[in-house]
Parts: sequence; C-alpha cells; structure tokens
Amino acid sequence: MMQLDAEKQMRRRKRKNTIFHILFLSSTLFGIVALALLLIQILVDGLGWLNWDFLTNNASRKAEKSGIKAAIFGTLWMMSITAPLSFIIGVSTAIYLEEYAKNNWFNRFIQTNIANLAGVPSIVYGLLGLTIFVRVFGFGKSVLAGSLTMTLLILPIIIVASQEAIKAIPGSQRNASFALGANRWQTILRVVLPSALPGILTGSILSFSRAVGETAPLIVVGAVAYITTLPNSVFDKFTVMPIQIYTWANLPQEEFHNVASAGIIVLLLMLLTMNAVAIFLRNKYQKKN
Amino acid sequence: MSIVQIKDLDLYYGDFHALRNVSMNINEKSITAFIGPSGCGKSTLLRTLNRMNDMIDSVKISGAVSINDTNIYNPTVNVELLRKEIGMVFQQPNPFPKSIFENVAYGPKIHGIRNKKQLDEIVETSLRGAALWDEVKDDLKKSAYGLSGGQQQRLCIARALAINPKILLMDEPTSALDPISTLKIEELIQELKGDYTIIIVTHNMQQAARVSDQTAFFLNGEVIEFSDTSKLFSNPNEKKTEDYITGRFG
Amino acid sequence: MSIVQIKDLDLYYGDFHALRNVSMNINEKSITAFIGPSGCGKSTLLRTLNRMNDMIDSVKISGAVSINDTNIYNPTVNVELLRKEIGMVFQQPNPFPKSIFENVAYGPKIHGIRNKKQLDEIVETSLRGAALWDEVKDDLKKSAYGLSGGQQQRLCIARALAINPKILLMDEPTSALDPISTLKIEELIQELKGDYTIIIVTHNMQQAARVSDQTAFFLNGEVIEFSDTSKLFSNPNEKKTEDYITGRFG
Amino acid sequence: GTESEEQPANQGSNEGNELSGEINIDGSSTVFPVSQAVAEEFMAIHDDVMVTVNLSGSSNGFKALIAGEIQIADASRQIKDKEVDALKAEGQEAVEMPVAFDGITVVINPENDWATEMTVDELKKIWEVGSTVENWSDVNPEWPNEPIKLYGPGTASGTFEYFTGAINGTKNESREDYTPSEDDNVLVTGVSGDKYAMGYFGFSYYVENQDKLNAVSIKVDESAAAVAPTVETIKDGTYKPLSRPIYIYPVKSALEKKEIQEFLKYYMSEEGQALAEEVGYVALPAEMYAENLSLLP
Amino acid sequence: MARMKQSKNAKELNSFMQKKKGIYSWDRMMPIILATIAGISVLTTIGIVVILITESAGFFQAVSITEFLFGTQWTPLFADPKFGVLPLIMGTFMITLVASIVALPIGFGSAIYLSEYAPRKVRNFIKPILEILAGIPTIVYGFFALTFITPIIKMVIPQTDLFNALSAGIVVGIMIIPMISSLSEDAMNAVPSSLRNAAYAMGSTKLEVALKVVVPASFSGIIASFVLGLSRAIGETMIVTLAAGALPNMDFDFLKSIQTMTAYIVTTSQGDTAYGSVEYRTIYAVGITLFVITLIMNILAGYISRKFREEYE
Ligand SMILES: Nc1ncnc2c1ncn2[C@@H]1O[C@H](COP(=O)(O)OP(=O)(O)OP(=O)(O)O)[C@@H](O)[C@H]1O
Ligand SMILES: Nc1ncnc2c1ncn2[C@@H]1O[C@H](COP(=O)(O)OP(=O)(O)OP(=O)(O)O)[C@@H](O)[C@H]1O
Ligand SMILES: [Mg+2]
Ligand SMILES: [Mg+2]
Repeated sequence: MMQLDAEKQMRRRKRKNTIFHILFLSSTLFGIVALALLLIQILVDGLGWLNWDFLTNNASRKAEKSGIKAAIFGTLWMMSITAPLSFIIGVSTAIYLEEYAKNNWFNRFIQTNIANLAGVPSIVYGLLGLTIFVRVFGFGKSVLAGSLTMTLLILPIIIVASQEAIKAIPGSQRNASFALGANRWQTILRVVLPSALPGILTGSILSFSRAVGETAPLIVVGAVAYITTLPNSVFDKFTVMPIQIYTWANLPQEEFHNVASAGIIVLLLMLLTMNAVAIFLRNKYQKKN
Repeated sequence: MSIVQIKDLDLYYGDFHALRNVSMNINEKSITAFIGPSGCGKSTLLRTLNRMNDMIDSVKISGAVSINDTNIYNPTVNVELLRKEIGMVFQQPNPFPKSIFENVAYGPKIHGIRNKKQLDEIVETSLRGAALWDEVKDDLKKSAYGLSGGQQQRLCIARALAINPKILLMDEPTSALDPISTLKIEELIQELKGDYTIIIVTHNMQQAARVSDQTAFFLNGEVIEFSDTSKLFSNPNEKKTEDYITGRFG
Repeated sequence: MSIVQIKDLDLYYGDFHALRNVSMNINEKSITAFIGPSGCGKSTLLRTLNRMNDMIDSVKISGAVSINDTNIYNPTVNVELLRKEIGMVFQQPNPFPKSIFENVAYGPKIHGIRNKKQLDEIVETSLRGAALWDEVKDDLKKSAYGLSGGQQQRLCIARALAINPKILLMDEPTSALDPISTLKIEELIQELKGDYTIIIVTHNMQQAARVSDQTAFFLNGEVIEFSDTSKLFSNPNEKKTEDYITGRFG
Repeated sequence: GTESEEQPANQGSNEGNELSGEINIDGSSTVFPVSQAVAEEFMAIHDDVMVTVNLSGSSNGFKALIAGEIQIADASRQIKDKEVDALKAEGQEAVEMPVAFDGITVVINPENDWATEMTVDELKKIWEVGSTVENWSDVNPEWPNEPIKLYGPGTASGTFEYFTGAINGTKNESREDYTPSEDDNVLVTGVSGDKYAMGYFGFSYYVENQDKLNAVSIKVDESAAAVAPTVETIKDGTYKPLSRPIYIYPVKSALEKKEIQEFLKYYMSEEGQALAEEVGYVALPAEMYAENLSLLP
Repeated sequence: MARMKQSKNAKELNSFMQKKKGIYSWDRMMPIILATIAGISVLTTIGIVVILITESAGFFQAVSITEFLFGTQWTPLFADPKFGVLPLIMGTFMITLVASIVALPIGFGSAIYLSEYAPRKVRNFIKPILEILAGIPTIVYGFFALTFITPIIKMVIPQTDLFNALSAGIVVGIMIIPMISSLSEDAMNAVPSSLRNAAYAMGSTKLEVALKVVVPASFSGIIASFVLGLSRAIGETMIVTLAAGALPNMDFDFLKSIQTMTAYIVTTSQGDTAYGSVEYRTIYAVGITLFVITLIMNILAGYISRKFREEYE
C-alpha cells in the first residue's frame, strides 16, 4: 500500500522534474534561437559586403566604397581606456563595499546609489559626460571624454557583479588567511580576489559588451558620425562602430542597410574575441569544488 | 612560567553570554587541552587568544588576555604579528582553492619570504610535520580540493606550521583524521612541545589524556575545572567533571 | 540475511582507481563499520550505495551493487526512491541555510508530507533521535547556521532520520561531536538497529568496536578484511589489519 | 579643436595656399548625408584638412555651435531666437546658408489607387488638430470606407514642424493620434505594409523606396494642377507647399579661416550641388548659392 | 631575514608590539584608497542629479509640478503643449512589464538549466553564447522587433499596430535574458555543492534541489540580476524608439503604439527643437522622473533581497 503510494507520488515528482527540465532547457534554447535568428538575418544581409576593403576604408556616401576602419580604431581606443579603468574602479568599489564597509547608513546609501545608477538611462550619462568631461574638464569631444563617460555608464554593472562574486567566497577561507597573520588587504588580494575572479570577469564582459554596443551617449558627448582620420592621442576626435552602424541604418538607401549589417558582423566578431579572452581567463581561474 | 594569562574574561555574542568569567594561566612550552560538551565555548575561548573573534561584529569582550604579560586587546597591538606568533588549525578543513604548495607557502609568503628555495624547504618541512609529505610530494601542484577530507585537514595543519608560530591553537585538529594520522599528529604535538606552547580543543578525552599536560573542562561558558591532566582525569575536584569524563553526563 | 550485495565493484575517478574489486554482503538490520586510513576509499564506497557518485562526472563504475537483490545501477531504478530508502549523513555538517525546523522538515516535505501537525511530530522525533531537541526546541525558527559545529552535525543526522530510511549511511557522523553527543548517537544507532541497516564510516576504532556487528578494513581501495567485529579486532586474519588496529601501521 | 593646430607645420614648404586645419560640423541628421558627401570629396582634394560631421540633432548642433565646439551647424529648420540670443551672449553670430531642398513627400501604399492626388485642404482635413477623419470616406465619400492609418515623423523633428506649418497653417499643430516614428525607414515599412496607410517624410526616403510606395501629387487648391514630387518640380518650385530648404549655419568668426571659406565655396559649387542631389536632395536655384557665397568675407 | 628565529630567541619582548614599518602600509592605505574610488559612483550620482535639477528648473518654472505629475496628456512639442508625464510613465511601465514577463522566467529558467541540469561541458559552451546576445547593438534588436516579431504578432492578432508595446517589450525582454541568466547562474553556481549533496541524498529530484535549496540560497544574487535586467529594460532606448512608435498615451493597450520616457529623451534631445526652450528642457524633467522611479525600484529590491536572503556560510 504505502509502497504503491510512494511510487505514484514519485512518478508525479519525476514527471514534474521532467516537465521543468524541458521548460528550463527550452528557456535556454529560446535565447539561443533568438540569437540564431538575429545572426542569420545579419549574416544574410551583411556577409556579401564584408571584405578587406570594408575593413580598411573609411565611411563614404557610396555604399560600395564605405568601410569601417575609423570606427574600429575608435572603438579600440575607447575600450583601451574604458575597460581597464572601469574594471579597476568597479572591482575596487566592490571590494570596499564587501570587505571594508561597515553596515551603516552611508554605505547602504552608496549601495542603493550604485544599484540605482545601473538603471539610469544611457542618454543621461551622455548629458553628464558632455557637461563634466567635455565642458567642465575641457577634454573636448575627444576619445578621453567618450571613454570616461562609458566608464561611468558600465561601472554599476561591474560593481554589482563583482560584489556578488566576492560575497560568494566562504568566510572560512578568509579566517584561514587571517589566522596565518595575513592582514585584510593581503587576504583580499591573495584569497578573495582569485576565487572571485570568474564571477567578476563575467560581469565585466557583459558590461564591456554593452560599452562596445552603446550609441546614444557617445553621440551626445561628441563622438562624431563621420571622420576619416584615426585618433593619435586620447584628445583626438573619434567615432565608434555602433554610431557608424546607426548612421548607415538610418540612410534611405537599401545598400547601406546591408553595409550596416556588415558593420554589425565586425562588431560581433570583436565582442566574440573579447568574450573568448574572458572565457579563457574564467576557465583558468574557475577551480570548482 | 605562564605565557598566556586570561583574566576575568567575559564574551558575548550579542546578548548571548558565551564565556563567563574565565580566568586561567597557560604554561609556556606545554600542551593544554580544552574539553567539554558541544556548544560550551571551547572554540570561542580559543579564538579570543589570537583575536579571531575580532571578525565577528556581534562579539563583545571584557576582561584581559595577556601573552607574555602584554594585554593582546591593547589597542597598540599589531594583530597580524600577533597571529603570526599564534598559529591556528580549525575544526573544519579550510584549504585555499590553490595548489598544495601554494597553500603551505601562503603564510611564509605573506610574511615576506620570497626565496623559492627557502619556500620549498618550508613547504617540505611543514608537510612532513603534518604527516602528509609522502602522499603529496609528487603532486604539489595539484589543487588542494582534490584531497580527501583527512588529507585536507592535514594540509591545514601543515599550513599553520609553516609560519613557525610560538603558540599553536588547534580546534579539534584530528576530528577528521584517521587514527594513523592522528597518532602522527599527536606525536608531532609532543615533539613540538619542546619549542611551542600548544592549546588543543578536543572531543576525544583519550586524546586529551594522551597528549596534554593540563586540561580545562568547560560547561556553559564557564571553566569548571582546570588542572594537571593526570589529576583531572584520575581525581577531579568537581562532581561535574567526574560525570563528564566518566560519560555519566547529561 | 543480506540486504546489500556488492560484487566485483571497481570505481575510477578518471584514471584514478579508487575502489578495486570490492565484494561484500551486508546483513539486514545490522551495523557495519568501514575503517581504514584516510584516502582508502571508505567514503567512495559508501557513496556508491545510494548512487551519490552519479553526481561526479569523472566516476566510472563496473561491477554490481544490489539492494534486496535488485541491482541499483540498473537503468530502470528510480534513484530518488532509492535515496529515500537510504539516508545519509556526511563527514562535514551541511545544513541548509534555513531554519532548524525547515532543515528537518525538508525531506518529509519533498516526499509529500504537508500536514503541519505530522511535520511537527517528525521534526521533534528526529531532533530527539539526534539528541538535539533539548537544545533547540525553543528556537526551531532560528537559522541552522547559528548552531555550533557539533550541533550542526547533529541537525544533519536528525534531517536524515526524518525521511525514515531503511538503510542509514553515515560518513564519520560523530567526528565533529563531543563524547556526550557521540555516546547518545551511538546509543541511538544501537536502538535503530532493530529497524534499520546501518553502515558507518569511522576513524575511531573504539567506536567501530563499540557499535558495529561487522567491520570492513580498507586499504588503497581494497577490502583487506571483512568479518565480525569481535573477530576482526581480536583475531584478524590479515597482517595488515593487525598492524592497523594496533596502530603499528605506516 | 585646438589640439591639432600644430598640423599646419608640415605644410608651408612648397605651396603657400595649400589648406590645412580642422572643420567640425554637427547637427541635423537630415542634413548629415549632404555634409558628409561634401566633406568626403573636399578632403579628397585637400587632404590636410580634417572635416568631421556629426548628427546629434539640430538643437544639439546649435548647442555645440554656441559652446564653440564646432564651426558649422547643420539644421533642418531655421535658427530660433533663443539660439540667436545665446550665440550673441557668447559674442557670436551664425550665418544662415540654405544648401538644398528637401521635398517632403506624402506617401501611400502602391495598392492605393484612389488618393494619388490630393489637395492641401484634404491633407489639412486629415492632419489638422481635432480632425474627425477616421476613414478614407470621411475625406471623400467616394473613397473606401476603411480606417486611415497615419504615419509621420516624431514631433521633435524639423520635418514635422515644416509639414504642420505648411499644411495645417500653424507650426507643430497636428492631430495627435497618428503613428510617429523618428526613423524614416521605419515609416517606409509602415506605409508599404498597409493598403490604407498614409504618411509623410523626406524626399530621399521616397526616392529610394519607389518600388514600395507611391507619392501623392499635391494640388494647392481645387483648381490647380496636381504636382508630383520630382527633382524638377521641387527645384523649379512647382511642388508646393511641401518643399523646404535645409541649412548649414557657419559661425561668423570662422568665416575668416581659409579652409572654412574653401569648404563653403565647395559646398555651394556645382560639384557640391551634384553631391546634394546624389544623396537624395534637390539643389537650390543658382542665385541662392550665389547669395550664400556673397556672405563670405 | 633568517626566518622568524631571532624573534623567538633573541628577546622575550613580544614581537606583536612592534609597529609595522611606517604607518602607511598597504593595509592601512587600501581602505582609504578604495573608499575614495567608491566615492566615484557617489560623485556620478551627484553630477547626474545636479545636472538634471538645474536643467529642469527652467521647466518647472513654466509648468507646475502638479500638471507634470498628474496630467494625462503628453504633447509638449505641439502648438498647444500638454505636459502630463503619466503617459510616458505608462509606456515605460508597459514595456518593462512585457520585458519582465519574457525575461524573468526565461532568464531564470535558463540559469537553473545551466547551473543544475546541463552537463558541465554544455554549460561552458552555452553560457558564453548567451553572453554574446548582450553585446548585439540594440538597434539590431529594434529592427528585429519591427521586421520579425511584429509581423508574427500581426499574423495572430491582425488589428495590431505596426508599432506596438508588445513587440518592443518582447524584444527588450530577449535583450536582457543573457544578463539575467548569466548573473543568476553565477549566483547559483556559488552555492556550495555540499548543500546539493545533502538534498540529493534525501531523494530530492533535480527540480527540488534547484528550487528548494539552490534558489533560496542564492536569492540575493538572483534578485540582483533581476534588478539589473529590469533597470536595463527601463533604460532601454533604441529598441523602443524603433519598434514601439512615439505616441504617448494612457490606453494600456499593448497592441498600440506608445512612448517611453527614455525614447522621448533620446528623440527629443536628438531632434530639432530649439535649444534652451521649455520644450527642450522637458527632457531633463523626464530624466529626473526616470531617475526617481529607478531609485524607488532599487530601494524596494534591496528591501526584498535583504528580507529573503539565506546565508550559507
Ligand atoms: N558567531 C556566533 N554568533 C552567535 N553565537 C555563536 C557564534 N559562534 C558560536 N556561537 C554560540 O556560542 C556557543 C559556544 O560556541 P562554540 O563554537 O565556542 O562551542 P564549542 O564548545 O566549540 O562547541 P563544538 O564542540 O560543537 O564545536 C554556542 O552555543 C554557539 O551556538
Ligand atoms: N571527486 C573526486 N575526484 C577525484 N578523486 C577523488 C574524488 N573524491 C575522492 N577522490 C580520491 O579518491 C580516494 C578515496 O577518497 P575517499 O574520500 O573515498 O577516502 P576516505 O577513505 O573517505 O578518506 P577520509 O577518511 O580522509 O575521508 C582519495 O585518494 C581521494 O583523493
Ligand atoms: Mg568548536
Ligand atoms: Mg571520507
């Protein structure tokens, strides 16, 4: 009797598990299918336009002469400042909040404030960057002003992700380190950070991807849509890939929409490379129990 | 000669009174065992000796703990150097997610030893001391998480030995070890006594009887009895102690 | 009458041969102890009995493990029901980050018991069984993480008892407990023997001798000797066994 | 831009009149294609001059002009008093130069065979504030009794401002329940996908999508002839009242600079006019360019 | 530096009474340095608030706060302007609602799949793929909504507008899935495996382990990922601008065109209105509203995650 009951109930639980397994798997597949659809659409439109000339030409009013060189270099220049800067500031802030900050109103305020910054629309960062970096600091409409604006924009995501990663490190690890006479900073540097790195990298990659793909705030802080020279220093003018893509997509001519797709392919390749580096790092540091 | 002096120590976790008016002097280069039922405060007292309780926000302490006549709760005390003088092994094995070598070398590195050869030496000595060397000597680069529970705990002991402390606090260091390793560790403890002061929390009364010179029996945060081990086990002053050691307790 | 039959069992972690050709029959409603040095495969074998090794990707198994003459590695076996029949207590206390009550009620709940009164009853019985009731009865809503190490382990035992298993696997269940609680658990184990089959891994040879009916001695993944406990400890067949139990080992 | 001021150093050697320097343009995205095309060809001739063009909108273009960050603002509308005042406050003045016509085109679905010609009054009846037109038949009883789907540019755009002014009589006065989008390509998609849809946007978007859309020929009044938007009708002014000029606004102080003068001359030259037509706009009558050039010192 | 020998033999004086060399050790400096760096985010907020307030001050001189907050019509750029922000808030709310309905369950579901069900190898392969989704420029998503999702919706419900909240909301949801699933998965992954083992040993199915043990233990991380995702949904601009139209209204009809606060800000700031006019200043007034709304949402989320958090150390 009991046995039968138990088996019936077990079958129900198993069925439920199977159903949810399928649901969870479908959720994952949903994202992948969406990605596939997007990619196919982009590849069909853009692949034909993707060639060496496209990579080495500058923008042009003629679709067949258009290229993305200035934008690639602009994005690289921008990310070479934004990525390290936001990483350093973001991880430092996360460490401060998780390892040093006492649970008082001020630190709770910082915490709420950071979560809130993550929700401020990007265009508002554009207005901020324009006022502070372009005008008050006098950096002009330069790589530097754009990079700093982007840094502020993606900072909250890096901070929140890093905090979660740091929180996940068991206290017994810290205790072991303290008991060996390590001070807090040594413990953070040698025990906490190495273990938290995979999580931190995930958050960073997500936010770098965002920085690479953002348009609106950069238009406001003055990345230009059309430029034919590459930056020589951080004080030079620049353009970035999404602005170039956005400009093409807005033109009336059909060919330019395909050129835009080609631009997106290049952008995605750049993201892919970035992700690959991060995944490599993540797997290297992810030593699971 | 006493090296640790505890005087009128009270400790609270928030409202919970975990240590009640504890006073005792611990002799240098001797082995002292803390025994008592689960939850009686043995680990808590042990942690006051290297100020690991600093980490817990809710802890409030009154009274004095002196090492060599210096109150370690004195604000000018350098806690890190204090902890270097006082090694600790925890109840639960807690290796770092690093290689075996890096686990043992962690302490010496923290304290400024960079020389590779010197580190190699320390790692080997410490692992031998913890009776682990033979099992891992070919695999020092392997992650510590690949070791079995017992091996992990021995690694933690090796790690504590590596900073060459003056006092060694051990919180049930052998509770996850097999008898062979336990025996080795016990022997090691005896050997170390020549240079170090050792305080060991244990549930194993035989172990306390075997290794320690003095034993303190705790109950509900109080020291019920603290005397020479032989005396405490053969002829306790207190009825409660007798009940406990004869298993007639509770 | 044997309830568990292990036949020609080999287990690999990747390339590492962790169990070598293990065969043994375990009697119903008896207590069997696994002893042996650290890393010899005791925990590994224990985990094959409720297929917890399924969780580890690198594990490869050959041979058969039968419970009541059914090979539990048969693909049609319902692993969840198998595990409900086989309770397990781990080497390291691993309570859920929930209240004490919720920890114990977890098992009954997932197995379909919703009735509040019935749950209350199970929780109380199980906590009493694990000698924890008196300490926590007023605090059942408190987080399990507020308990001391020993209390946590006893909670885990209570949690295992709550699903009312037929076989109980215990991986050094008392290594984090004080003697009083250990004694209680040992008594409990003796009591449970009337209804349950118990397999216990222990480092404490006295414990094995005290509680078990049969004892298996492991070395490097092999069963060196498996016989009645009294026989094994008084008159072992194998030289290695003798060396180990007399501490003349290694 | 002060940072690349040193660049002239490597010129000077052979020819004194070889140009160098930096010209920064920002403003309306409508004007952007023209300025970009002109910049591209101008730089092909004068490779020491760096021209950058941005498209942050007419307002932001003037804002940047006021802040002194650019020398030329692109605008799809005339400068406003507020902006003139703000420039004045900085001791500056902007010079208005119309550079091309954009013929705002009213478009319908190719399957729509009834409304290929419309009077301004009919358009007004549809688009005016408080319009009660729901179905095509509300405009003309002979037309189908099907709901009109209206598409148009967002209210922040210069096209909206001009269209409402020209058709409804008051700038920015329009019925509110049409479907606006800031992206003209999106409007194209809208109208081309719905038989009963109607919309309006810039001429170039019509030219590029003639296969998907038809343009409505406009009659100024009942008796006038219907005029379809073509390069000719826009240029000679017969396409009324929806062809509007687009502008560039160089700041007066910058006109002193040789490279800016040359750039503007090129902009107004026949090559420049051809470029404007190439990207979908219509060149102005020649005298208007001459007038622009007369403003140069 | 012959190991710590001297300190033991040489003097009985306790070595731990010696001060470290110089009080300016890293350990002392770092909290100060880090706190200073942490201050950057505070400065950012101050900067944003100051800019929004000073720029919108002119607006609130011309338009009363009551009209702004409670008006139900938003037509600031028409000849007869109305400045009621509610339609924009409604639009934002609708998009966020649809996006959450799409992204929260799917992101959460795929996080569970990746962390609890998928073999390690599959997880290591799929996770980065999902993360690429996060990097596709949003303009691509916008056209995807318009040319792929909208036609599908129209096929099912023919009276759907070309621009509609549903399509844009779905695609915003798709865009934030990777953020939610990836960050939630990290949080779940951090739950010690000993807890899973305990649950499995009691005969739990994978589902029970996932929902009753892993999820509660990683609750705060999951909530954090939800909040980040939703913030992104609220702040998203391009998709909404392209696919949801630009028609502020209070109809709460998902098949109709709407306008969100962000879309309004972007289109107006990049439009042709006169710089410095009241119309232009609306973007700051809307900006500050958006800021306050996200602030309230975050305070709520913080409260929820504190309340339900389970510690596992
Ligand atoms: N961080 C803490 N916060 C609150 N209470 C605590 C904390 N740590 C320990 N306690 C409580 O203090 C008491 C003493 O704990 P302690 O860990 O010192 O016991 P113990 O004697 O070491 O026990 P065991 O043998 O089980 O390890 C216990 O009742 C425990 O619940
Ligand atoms: N997941 C794993 N992957 C690889 N090797 C493992 C794994 N788990 C255990 N081992 C190895 O298998 C051997 C047997 O381990 P097991 O945990 O069964 O030992 P044990 O007898 O229980 O030891 P202890 O008394 O220390 O717990 C050890 O050498 C161990 O390093
Ligand atoms: Mg303890
Ligand atoms: Mg084991």
